[in-house]
Amino acid sequence: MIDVLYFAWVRERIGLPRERLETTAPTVRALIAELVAREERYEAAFADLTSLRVALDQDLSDFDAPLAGVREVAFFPPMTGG
Amino acid sequence: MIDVLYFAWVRERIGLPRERLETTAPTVRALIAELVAREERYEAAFADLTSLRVALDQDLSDFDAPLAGVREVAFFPPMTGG
Amino acid sequence: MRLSVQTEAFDLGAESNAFASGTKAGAIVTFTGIVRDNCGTLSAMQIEHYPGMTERAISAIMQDAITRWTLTDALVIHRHGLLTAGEPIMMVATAAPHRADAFAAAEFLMDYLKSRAPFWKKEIGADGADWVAAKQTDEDALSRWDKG
Amino acid sequence: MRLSVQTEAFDLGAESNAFASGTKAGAIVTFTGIVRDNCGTLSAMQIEHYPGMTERAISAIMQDAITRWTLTDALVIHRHGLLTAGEPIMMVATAAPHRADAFAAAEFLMDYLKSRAPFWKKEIGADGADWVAAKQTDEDALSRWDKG
Repeated sequence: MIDVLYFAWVRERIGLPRERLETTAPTVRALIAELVAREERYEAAFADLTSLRVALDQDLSDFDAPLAGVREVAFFPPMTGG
Repeated sequence: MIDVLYFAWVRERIGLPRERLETTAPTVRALIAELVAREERYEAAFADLTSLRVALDQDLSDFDAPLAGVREVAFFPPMTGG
Repeated sequence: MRLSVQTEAFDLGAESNAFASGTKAGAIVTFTGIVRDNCGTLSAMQIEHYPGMTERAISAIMQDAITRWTLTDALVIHRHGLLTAGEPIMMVATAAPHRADAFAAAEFLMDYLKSRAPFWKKEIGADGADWVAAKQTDEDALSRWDKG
Repeated sequence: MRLSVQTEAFDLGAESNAFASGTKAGAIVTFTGIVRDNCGTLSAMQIEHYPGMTERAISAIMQDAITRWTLTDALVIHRHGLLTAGEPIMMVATAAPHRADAFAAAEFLMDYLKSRAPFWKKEIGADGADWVAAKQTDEDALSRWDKG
């Protein structure tokens, strides 16, 4: 089981802030493929990966990172703090 | 007649903050030569020109600048504001 | 060193005085970001963040700043939630024996907060709401701190 | 734009708030210089200045900053007279639509104030008083703003 979090317009497109998933995806990219296959709203959210960022257990990571041992995956657009 | 002002350790060495002088010195450097010839305390103050700055009518200038038309000459060490 | 991620408004003056009185440094730099209403159409700004990661990311950035420069203290306050035009969004303060360190560390913290701390801004205007897009100039500003 | 050369102490927080509330800019940077007592032996600092030239030199520097960067406002407060350790000596504040302008202009103003505004500091300690020597690092800091 893995917690998947969505922020900003990713959250709005998918329509929920977080969900708990059962997955055997070995990488972030494989997890995204699983999600995109599920429903159109995921396809809309993940259409352009260059406009997305991913954090694994609250550390910025990349789409080819392995998911083994990860408890929390978060997807969001580039940050606009400050 | 010209007003000559001294600041910081230049003022302390010469022993007064300002004086009014009659001079025909054509340049700052010539005025300094006149002052140094006058008394030892001026010699002490003007011993090392690289450690001095000069302002003419409140604008930073240099020792070879002409004095024609100048009403106020100020001598002081490099500034240490801020 | 203090970090606060909060919904409450903060008082720039009170925070500046508290920061300055707590330090023996000779140089203090502050940066304050204020909600701008460039076109006169902004009614509010919504700031979303990633609780947990926000604190983690900013703490790491502050630690990094303290190892890069000689600082005696650093402060980051960043708000989230709903803000209106004219309100302070966030502030950074740095204290150092020398001004070059205080300035560089404050700019460094700002560049990282802009592009690496998990905040997202949404501008809410009369005719709709839009997420603020990340800017290339902010990425460029960040890259100048890369260790060679 | 405001310049004050004064003997009176000033309140960093109150000045920061007044400056921030008077501007519509998104980015505000302040620098504050505080009397340091590095060795625990400083009893006071005497700051001498050149009345007339001080205001003239600083106003020119502020005008220069406003033409070099996109600023919406700038503030310089500089004290003279007798100050004790821990007291603010001076502050600079800049307001701009973009943070890079606010930071650069504040650093520029500081570099000029350090080496070109007619102030001289004398440190008064338990065993005597000494004029603070100008530093080569301050001249170097200044030279980076030379127009090519």
